[in-house]
Amino acid sequence: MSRREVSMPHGAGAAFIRRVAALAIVLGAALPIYLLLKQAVTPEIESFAWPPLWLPRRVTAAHLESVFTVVEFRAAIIRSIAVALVCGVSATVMGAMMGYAMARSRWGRRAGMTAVTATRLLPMTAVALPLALAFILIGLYDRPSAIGLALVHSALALPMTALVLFPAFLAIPLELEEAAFLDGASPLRIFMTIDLPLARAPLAAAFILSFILSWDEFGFALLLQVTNRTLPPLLYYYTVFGDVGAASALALLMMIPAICVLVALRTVLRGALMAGSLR
Amino acid sequence: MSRREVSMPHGAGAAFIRRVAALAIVLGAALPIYLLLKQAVTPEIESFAWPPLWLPRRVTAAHLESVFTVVEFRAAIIRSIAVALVCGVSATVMGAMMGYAMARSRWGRRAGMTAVTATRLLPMTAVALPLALAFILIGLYDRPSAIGLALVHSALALPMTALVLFPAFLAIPLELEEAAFLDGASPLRIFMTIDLPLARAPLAAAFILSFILSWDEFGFALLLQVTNRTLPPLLYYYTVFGDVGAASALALLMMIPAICVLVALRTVLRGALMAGSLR
Amino acid sequence: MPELVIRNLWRGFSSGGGLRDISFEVEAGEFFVLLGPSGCGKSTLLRLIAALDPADRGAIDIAGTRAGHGAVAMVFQNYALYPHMTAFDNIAFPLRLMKLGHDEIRRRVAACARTAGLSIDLNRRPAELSGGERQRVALARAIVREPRIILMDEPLSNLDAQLRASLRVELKRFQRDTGRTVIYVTHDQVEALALADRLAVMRAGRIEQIGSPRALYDAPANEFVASFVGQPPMNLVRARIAPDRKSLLAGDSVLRIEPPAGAPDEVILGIRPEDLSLDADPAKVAIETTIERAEFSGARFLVVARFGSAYLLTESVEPLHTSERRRFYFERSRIHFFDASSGRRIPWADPSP
Amino acid sequence: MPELVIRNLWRGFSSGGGLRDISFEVEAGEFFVLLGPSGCGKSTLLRLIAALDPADRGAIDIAGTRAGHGAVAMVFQNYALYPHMTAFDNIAFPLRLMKLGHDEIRRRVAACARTAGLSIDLNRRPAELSGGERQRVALARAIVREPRIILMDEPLSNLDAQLRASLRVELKRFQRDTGRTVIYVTHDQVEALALADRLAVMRAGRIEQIGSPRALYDAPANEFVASFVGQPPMNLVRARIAPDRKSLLAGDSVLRIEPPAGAPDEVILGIRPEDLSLDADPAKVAIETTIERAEFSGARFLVVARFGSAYLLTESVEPLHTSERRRFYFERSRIHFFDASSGRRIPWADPSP
Repeated sequence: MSRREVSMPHGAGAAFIRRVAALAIVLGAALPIYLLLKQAVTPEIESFAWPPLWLPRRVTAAHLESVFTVVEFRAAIIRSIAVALVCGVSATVMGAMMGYAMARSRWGRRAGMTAVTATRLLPMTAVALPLALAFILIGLYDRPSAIGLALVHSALALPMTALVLFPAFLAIPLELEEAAFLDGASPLRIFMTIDLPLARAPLAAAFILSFILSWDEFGFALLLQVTNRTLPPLLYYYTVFGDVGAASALALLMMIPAICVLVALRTVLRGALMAGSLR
Repeated sequence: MSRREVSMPHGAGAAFIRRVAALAIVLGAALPIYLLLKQAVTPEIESFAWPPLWLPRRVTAAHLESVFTVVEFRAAIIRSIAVALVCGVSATVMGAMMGYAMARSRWGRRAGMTAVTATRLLPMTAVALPLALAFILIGLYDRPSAIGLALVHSALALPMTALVLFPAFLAIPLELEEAAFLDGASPLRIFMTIDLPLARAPLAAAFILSFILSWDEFGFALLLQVTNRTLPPLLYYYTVFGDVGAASALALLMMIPAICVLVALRTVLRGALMAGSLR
Repeated sequence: MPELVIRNLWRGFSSGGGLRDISFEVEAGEFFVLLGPSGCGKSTLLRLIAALDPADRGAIDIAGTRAGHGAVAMVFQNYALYPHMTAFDNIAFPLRLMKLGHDEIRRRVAACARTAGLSIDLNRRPAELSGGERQRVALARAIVREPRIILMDEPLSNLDAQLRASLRVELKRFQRDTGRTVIYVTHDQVEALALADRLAVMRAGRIEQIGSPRALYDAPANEFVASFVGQPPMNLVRARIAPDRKSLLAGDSVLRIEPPAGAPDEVILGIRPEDLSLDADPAKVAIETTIERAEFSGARFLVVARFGSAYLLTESVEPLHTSERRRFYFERSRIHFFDASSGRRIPWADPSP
Repeated sequence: MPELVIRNLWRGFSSGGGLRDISFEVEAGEFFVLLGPSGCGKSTLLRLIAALDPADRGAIDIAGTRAGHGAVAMVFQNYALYPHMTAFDNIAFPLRLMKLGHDEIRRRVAACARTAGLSIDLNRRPAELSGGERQRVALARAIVREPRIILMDEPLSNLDAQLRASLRVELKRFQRDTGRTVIYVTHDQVEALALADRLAVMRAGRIEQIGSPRALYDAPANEFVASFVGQPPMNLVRARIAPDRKSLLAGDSVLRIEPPAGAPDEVILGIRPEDLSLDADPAKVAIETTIERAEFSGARFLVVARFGSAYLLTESVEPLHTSERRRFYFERSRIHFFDASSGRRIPWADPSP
């Protein structure tokens, strides 16, 4: 009898169980996407049919078209992309600096960990209220450029990028920097030629994760961009007040970056996840 | 000249910089809390005064009282606590099982990582729409018990708890389990007497983090609990449609668990954060 | 009747490190060592005996019963003490699982701690113990269930050299005192020679030779055992047997040594460093060498001498200088012959050497 | 003029491992070894010479200039090769920082690779290289800027025993070929004796003795050096000088050895294991011992014999049995005397030994 069996079933029966489990996972992920797809291409009446219809009876392209023709949609897509790009770049750059400080100095690590823990525990909903007031006061509230929201998203993503990059920099042996120092390199040169290239994959992961965080962020977007909306609150309004078909088409659109990343960068991301820290 | 200076400033000038940085961090965290406090104890007219008032002119206890006297508030507090407890317990238990499977089998790790990456990348806002429809169909929508929301929160927290507990179990050497096996212990006994006690601190951290995640979750709560609200959407409504004073008092209330945890369990949490993975 | 019988054991591993047709027996009370380089399968074999992994084929009988729970205990490389339990609870853990009474547990833990040479406060945790104390706790935990066989997986490899030497002595005494059968895995031939009653040298999933330390040292079964056992290692030199079969041709030198009967034309000569001497002796074989280097190592110099295209390793008390020509002498009977193609030992036919 | 002069160097460390008043000089072209147990400050000292850490007090002069960039290169324990660069780019990195031309870089990298014995494709990355090849890349990178001094921080400690021995030889040859000054840190006394022209033995932040390997082995300055240098280590036995000052009292035995003039009443006798012999010789001092154990180690037996309350370590060709009474003989002149209170060596007054 084998101890290994306890942790990892093998044999014919176990293979069957594993296949069933894999099927369940795939179905669990595929079903909502299928439902979205169906609703996006059928008239609204079918979405609320009872008993639910599993196959579309009639097909329409109207919802999909509306995503690209309605001005409000187009503006929201461009705004969401801009906000997510700003958030991804600035959170990654600041996260690299913070993660490096945490990896290379004990004081930095203590300060960084305290900051991260605190921001992680404080309820964002509660923080949103004074923030909205402050934004109204300084004129960042509901700007068409959504620059205020991009700032908030960067701040929200920073603890995450710092914690993804901290172990990446920690894993770079100090001796490499010391060797470069003895080879005659300046501190900035060392950071640019040794540390950054060695943290390439985690940097990519940090950018993607902070991009997606912004892309998907709902609460602050709802509160701070009341008229110049990004995609998540827009989707919410269409869901609650309006048009399930258009909302489904929008939701599908929102999944595109995630699916691109999943397909293209799965291995990079998984490496970064495995290497250390990530929610 | 010392290489160490590059990574960690010391000397008198550096100490000054460090003190300024620490002050900035404290102020950044303390200012919003101060503003909330002020708004919670002053009449609403002062909150919107221009130029902003830094010190309250008049003080009132009405907002604070309303939190405990208005039925809607009381119900929301109890509902939020219940949902967060259910989420904390179930996400921690399921996360322990998932994290253990990831730590002890290669197949489990692959499956777990794929599931975690996928859920982390898929926009929750997009998933919310089919979910709401499904809840309406099966009757979990807007229930007074908020059991549907608790389920959703557990699912949201599961990747995080699994990723906090995975490295914790990974760090427990397999030889300890093998030694216990040779000492005559059953697999369940090994898990209960060896693995769980050794993962105590990360288990506590996983519970706290999933409790706070639920406590603070806004998007799904807004969509799924339209009348039987939890605290975050309630706070949103009071902020947008109503009473800034009451909203501030509510926001203060929402910070209580975070502050308790920060004070009581800082070291446990930091240990778990350092040990491995956390967003 | 032997305590452990292993018959035709196979174990395949996708990543290498499997076992191929292992058979041997261990007597009760024997200190049996499995010696081999990393990846040779010695730890795999130990895990099969412990029933931590299943075999693909073959049988493991322990005192006439099948292998499994209870009959064996194991001392792990890192001791695998439970870090959240005190030393007492570590030792008592197997007894608690047997649901013994409080007093009985207390009595047996105390007895085993004494046998293992533990004189510390048993309420301390593993993290508060020194390396040597941890080993003793692991030993006490291993004997507390009174197993037939104690398996040890390189228990000394994580200690520094000085502690290792003294704990080696303690381990040997412990085994003699308890009278238990011990199967001990190591890659360190010094440890193996010092500890073993008998040892098995393994390579690539096979057992190359089984025997007493003396037997393996004096008559290695093949080239691998010859080079692996002994420090500094045996010198191995390729040679051809001259057509008259009265002498050997090594490089461009002729050695007046009559090869054993039945030796093939191509052989490998083995000579241990300590069998090479600088003292002239007409009864011995002489070889002319060029000193390549002599490293100072305190008591002696470690000498590398070039002989034809081969390098000979030996030790010398006097300092030798690089490029010096020196003659080394050795007794004919101290030479080992190996078949150059199979590596197998070719025994001397006559009983004289 | 010496290549490196260190004067009254101090360095405090809250966690220990500091340096206390270190002064010494290294000549150009010398292979200088810093030897000591872990935590003795040898690596701290190396880091100060490399200007990786600042000293609290004292001066480090390299060829008449202050320590710093350019004058020294370092080979790290794990070689610290840049994993994302090819071997060529690793070696070229210091030259690129000097903004040399393409052809110049290509020429100098090729020359250094040759000197370091690199015969591999330089477009490979460190992960694709063996341990020995990595060391050679690190050596090539160290010499490419033509530093005055090359510092080496236990460069062999992460390799297996066999590779270590052969790279040790290569290191020594490399140093001779390049003619550079090398300062080499190790905790392995075998390595130190084999490599060093001169070595400094360190303990607890101080230098205990500086000299050639032979000098340290034959005349250790104190008890610590005596026990640290040499393997197996020197036997050290406490003894009292008899009132007539003609003999020594060790335990309950009397040794007919006249102590050196000026010896205190309490001394420590040191005798190296190889100076103890079983061959009877009336000209030598005899001591009666009980054999405690004899471990088989191939060529010889490692013997522990009890003499009074002390244990003597030695080697024997013949097997000895536990509890046997045996007499060991040694020459008077091979005895080392140390002051029992200070540990300092007491030299023989007369020039005879």
